[in-house]
Amino acid sequence: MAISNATLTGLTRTQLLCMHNMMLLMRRFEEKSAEEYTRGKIGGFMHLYIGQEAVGVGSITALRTSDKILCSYREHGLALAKGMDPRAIMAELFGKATGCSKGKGGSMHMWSNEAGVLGGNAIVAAQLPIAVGVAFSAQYLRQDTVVACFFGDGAVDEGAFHEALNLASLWKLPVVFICENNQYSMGMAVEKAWAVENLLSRAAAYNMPGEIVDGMDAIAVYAATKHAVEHARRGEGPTLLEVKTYRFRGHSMADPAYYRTREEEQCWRSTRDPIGIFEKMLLEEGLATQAEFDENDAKATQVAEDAAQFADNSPDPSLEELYTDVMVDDSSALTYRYERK
Amino acid sequence: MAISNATLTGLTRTQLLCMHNMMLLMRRFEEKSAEEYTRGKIGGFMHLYIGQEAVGVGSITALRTSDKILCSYREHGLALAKGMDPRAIMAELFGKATGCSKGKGGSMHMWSNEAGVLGGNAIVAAQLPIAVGVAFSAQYLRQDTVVACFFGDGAVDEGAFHEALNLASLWKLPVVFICENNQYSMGMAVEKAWAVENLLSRAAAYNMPGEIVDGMDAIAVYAATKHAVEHARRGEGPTLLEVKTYRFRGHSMADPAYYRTREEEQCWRSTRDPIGIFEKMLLEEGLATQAEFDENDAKATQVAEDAAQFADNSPDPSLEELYTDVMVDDSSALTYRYERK
Amino acid sequence: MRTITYRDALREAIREEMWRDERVFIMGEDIAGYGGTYAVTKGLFEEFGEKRVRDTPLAEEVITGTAIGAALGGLRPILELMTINFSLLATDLIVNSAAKFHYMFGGQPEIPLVIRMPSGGGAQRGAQHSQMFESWYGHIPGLKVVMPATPYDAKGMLKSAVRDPNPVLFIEHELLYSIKGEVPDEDVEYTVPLHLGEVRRLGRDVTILTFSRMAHISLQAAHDLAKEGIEAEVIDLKSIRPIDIDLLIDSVKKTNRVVIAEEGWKYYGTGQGLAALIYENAFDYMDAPIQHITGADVPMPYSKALERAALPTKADIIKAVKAIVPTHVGV
Amino acid sequence: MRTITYRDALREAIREEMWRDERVFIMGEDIAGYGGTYAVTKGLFEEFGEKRVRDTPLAEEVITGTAIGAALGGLRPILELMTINFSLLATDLIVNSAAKFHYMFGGQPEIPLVIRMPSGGGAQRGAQHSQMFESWYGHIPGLKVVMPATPYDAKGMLKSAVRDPNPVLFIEHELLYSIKGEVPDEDVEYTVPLHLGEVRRLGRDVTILTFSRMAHISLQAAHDLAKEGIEAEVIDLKSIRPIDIDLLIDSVKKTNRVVIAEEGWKYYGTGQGLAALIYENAFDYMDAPIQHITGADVPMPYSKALERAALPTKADIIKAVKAIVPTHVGV
Ligand SMILES: Cc1ncc(C[n+]2csc(CCOP(=O)(O)OP(=O)(O)O)c2C)c(N)n1
Ligand SMILES: Cc1ncc(C[n+]2csc(CCOP(=O)(O)OP(=O)(O)O)c2C)c(N)n1
Ligand SMILES: [Mg+2]
Ligand SMILES: [Mg+2]
Repeated sequence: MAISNATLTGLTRTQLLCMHNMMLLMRRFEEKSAEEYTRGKIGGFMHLYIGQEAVGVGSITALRTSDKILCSYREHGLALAKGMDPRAIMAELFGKATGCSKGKGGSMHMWSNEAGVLGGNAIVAAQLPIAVGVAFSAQYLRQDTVVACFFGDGAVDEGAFHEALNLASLWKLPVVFICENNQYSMGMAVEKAWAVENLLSRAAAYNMPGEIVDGMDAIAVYAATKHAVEHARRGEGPTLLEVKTYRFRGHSMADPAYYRTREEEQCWRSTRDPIGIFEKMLLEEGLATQAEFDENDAKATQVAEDAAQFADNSPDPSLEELYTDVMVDDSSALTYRYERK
Repeated sequence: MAISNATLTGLTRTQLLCMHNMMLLMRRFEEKSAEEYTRGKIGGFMHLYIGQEAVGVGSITALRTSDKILCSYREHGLALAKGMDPRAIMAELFGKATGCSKGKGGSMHMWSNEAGVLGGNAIVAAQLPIAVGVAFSAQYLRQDTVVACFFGDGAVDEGAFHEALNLASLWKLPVVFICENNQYSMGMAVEKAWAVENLLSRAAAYNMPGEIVDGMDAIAVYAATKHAVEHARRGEGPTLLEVKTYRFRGHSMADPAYYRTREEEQCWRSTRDPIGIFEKMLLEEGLATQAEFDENDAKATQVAEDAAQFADNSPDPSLEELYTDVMVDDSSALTYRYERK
Repeated sequence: MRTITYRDALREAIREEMWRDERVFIMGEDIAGYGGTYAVTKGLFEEFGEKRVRDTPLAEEVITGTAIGAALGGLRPILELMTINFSLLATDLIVNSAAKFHYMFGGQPEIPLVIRMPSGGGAQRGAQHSQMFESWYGHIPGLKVVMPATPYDAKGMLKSAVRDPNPVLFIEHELLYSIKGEVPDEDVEYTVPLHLGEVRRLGRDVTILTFSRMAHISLQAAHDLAKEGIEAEVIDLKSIRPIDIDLLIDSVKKTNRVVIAEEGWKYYGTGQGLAALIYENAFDYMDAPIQHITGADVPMPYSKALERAALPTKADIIKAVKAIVPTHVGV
Repeated sequence: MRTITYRDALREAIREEMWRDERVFIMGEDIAGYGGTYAVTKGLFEEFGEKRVRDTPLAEEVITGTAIGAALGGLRPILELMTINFSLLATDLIVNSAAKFHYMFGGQPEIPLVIRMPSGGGAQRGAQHSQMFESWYGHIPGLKVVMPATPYDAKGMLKSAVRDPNPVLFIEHELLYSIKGEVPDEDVEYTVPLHLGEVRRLGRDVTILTFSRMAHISLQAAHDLAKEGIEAEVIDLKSIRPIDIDLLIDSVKKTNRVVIAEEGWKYYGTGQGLAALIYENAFDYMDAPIQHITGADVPMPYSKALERAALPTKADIIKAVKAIVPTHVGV
């Protein structure tokens, strides 16, 4: 089968394969994480991104490395897409000293200055006001950085959403608000939580552009994000994207998702899998082959395995770490004794 | 001059004169309050309603006594209109035992179960979520009570506004949100705080009816509120009214209002005084005479004087009052000692 | 008596109060369809329907305000906040409205409101999800703050809280839901007063003052100490505000030595407040400085090893007791 | 040395830091056009312009988040919250984000943020506008919390706070803005460390431990006591977190008697925390129970008479001192 050199929405074949590779990595990485969680290697809360990969890959492909992202606790996939080291992420899940947050953060709290990942936040919607501030700093310092802020449909109900969108619009800050509407906030169906059907009227309520995007189509997400990012980079202010998607698993590892039917899940998984959709499209457009997909899959599986191996072999943080990093400069707290109990 | 027996928007002449009387009472009562404040009889923060009388009178005329209102700290006028005793209000301003809150509340904290005044709240926008709850209780108990919730343009910026409107709309609660847009939140001009020009798009964002109303025209306010109240009483849910008005004085007694020009103020006062507008209209429609206005004014002045006299002659709360009313039933706190310092 | 879990005890209290009084209802995030994050409200939606078991949007300010307003309107709301960590989005409404209205409106409004919320760490949930804030709320006049440790108290105190005419913060602990304990049979109606603490174990040598989950750890410590001949009296405070000060002081006057064991942070926390109160009321009876066991003064780390090091243990309590009990006591 | 007000001292600190470092800016409700509710920022908008002196909408959550994010992005924000009462709308961002990020992300992000806010009562502003919350924030690891009492400290500590790489809550007092005090001339650059307390008056008979506005009342009490021959040492703690514990304990070891004077509520508050800490570190030196002067344990009433009764006074302090200082001291 002949491979086309055409581009899709301006994306080259190399980029498209790279996106495919990343989606596979997210998927395999999280499947591996789930396995390790079940084995007891990972604890606490863990929220998987499986099903939402097209959102992360599509949107982050539209960003530069120097751009920043802020996320909720469902951020492993986004952290990978933004370029964080899979080993550092997996080691963080294992709570190891080699983790991206030295094992102090866990699944919900990933950070990388280099990759521009400014945290998963476990307080729903807290990342929105903070993202506004990061965007403000870019404007103030006349940098051309754009901030992408990811959050769920549940976060939209919080007052912080309102305050953040109003201020970002008022000050024309370079931020893209990406609502990953995966239909549920925990067990709460979005239509029982929103007084509106979609977020277009909300975008209008803050005088900013808004768009509804098919979140199972990585290309559509890419195109919408690119548009919003360019808008922001030109100094024209924020955009609100509502990206419709679905999480294939429960809310967290503890959630059997009894509030929805197995049929509903099966229907999404079998007809709306973002990886399947992406592959089908690449094949149809003649932009890639099944062999390439298989190779990507093998690579992804390998990276996930390696990350788990690395994490497993890494040491726990030393107990002294309990008392470090509380303050930036502990010397200024000279006479303050951090007593051991 | 012949007096017409016609009605205006369904309001009888008696009702109209009653509204006039109430606007005058608000005005004279607050002028008196300002005087007493300057004499040191009243302390703390005091926020006058002067200029906004048409909003309170117009909207509350559309309510029943059994309906409830919740307000911000700028609530003397609303409390009067809802039927609270001017003496109890003035005594509260004086911090006397005979005040509606026993002198414990002050200017910002008026309450009356009988009149259905559920408080001024000094935390901007806190009354909105609480109003939602009062409306919820009415729905739950199948009462036909409607709740009117008054707040300023500044309150719209708070997250509580967003959360409250979403829930009220979602649950179709009998509440009317009345934003008194007096152009400023303290020194902040509304156009520097809102990313939108008016609240119509905000109403749409919560899937509820919205209307912009001339807040200097008591009849217009009445008509819009009546519509919204009936909508609510029919079980059809909340409405958002943006009532455009202007406070003729500074934000509080301490505010010389340097952030706006004297010309701007003068222009509103001379051409847009709600009392003047109301009188002119009644005269033009032949519904009242100047003599009746004068009589109302004299009565209002008299009531304000009497209230001040009453307040002045009232005793301070006894010092034991310091420790009462902390808990509803102090006997359940038997072993808990409220020590005197 | 039956043996049931803390979780089931709470659910029974809610059910019974809802059957008893139509004005009682429960609302919160994911309490209906999901059955509650910690399954406390499981089955209630099916039993009572949507009117009285209400899922809410994810919006702590308005749901707290709604509960306050509903109480003002004559209902008896039970609000579940998913965890106490998220109550920080509602501190304004709790502190500036719920705690203030009765006083600042001269005794007119009443707010018969219960806010239930789990707190605490120990399940590797990280810095934002493992906190104790009872001392924050205990600081505020106008609130009641209780923290039952056993299924018996969980049920009896929740029933009292629902009937109380004041705002009551009812603080549970994530690691207590599955513990079991004796509770009277379902046909035996009982309540437990909100303002009384309880002596969980009598002893003469030292008073261990504690509450919530640490009450269990303290009892284990006392058990071990007894093997060495040290008899610790264990007081479960149960209520953070008001404080059952007489119970405390009576014990201290007997034992003359105190160890306070809590999970929260040390500085300006619950234990320091209690210590100050004991010295204030029994200075002359104190034979040794109060020993104070707390969680580490750091945000809670995720790593299992670090979290374990951050949380107070039985060994910490035993060590603290031994530091102040004279050596001639015991073996 | 010049004599200027606390308000002017704060303004000078902000100005100087803004001139020193372009990354420093100030934001808040009504700080630009209005000049600040307490006129602290008056003239700064005219001097520095809109970019660096920013009026914000009335939205405490997003302005706090914006300040945090701006700090993460490399700026040095000073956020004015109009009063500490309104910080309750931002407790989540302060406690769950600002205080946690450095730790929970393994030391990577830094949040060099100053949040300035007035607190306290005494001006008949009622229950919702007269509160002290320093013990709440002092409870939280990851924050610094300071409360300067004099113009000298206000200026010097605010400059230190701006330069500090951590989130600093800088708590002022509404009744201190107009007090005057000596401050070095404008051409003399100075800073005051954030973590040190100060002995405001030397004395041998008793230590009065205090901070913020109560430091002034305590000094007046000490002055009166001296006339009766009682020499009180007055310690102005200045920093609630961290605590200058050595200064405290040295004084206590000398005087063996302590009165703590604070404006806030008693239970689980700042003073109880400090009392517990003193006993913990100097139990054997305590010759009498610590006396604790606080505001009344009630929401602040509006009435002038009631408010006066609710607030601690010089007479309260004097009485407390006399209750523990032996009668042979003095006359
Ligand atoms: C302020 C706050 N309230 C409640 C929670 C508990 N909680 C965690 S995730 C979640 C649902 C969030 O749903 P959504 O925003 O749609 O994101 P998703 O999980 O679907 O990605 C809830 C209620 C929380 N973490 N923070
Ligand atoms: C949460 C909160 N933030 C700040 C304040 C201080 N404050 C009191 S009134 C006010 C302005 C409110 O303006 P608006 O809502 O327009 O009402 P108006 O005073 O014009 O009636 C501000 C900022 C407050 N009381 N509460
Ligand atoms: Mg969701
Ligand atoms: Mg206004």
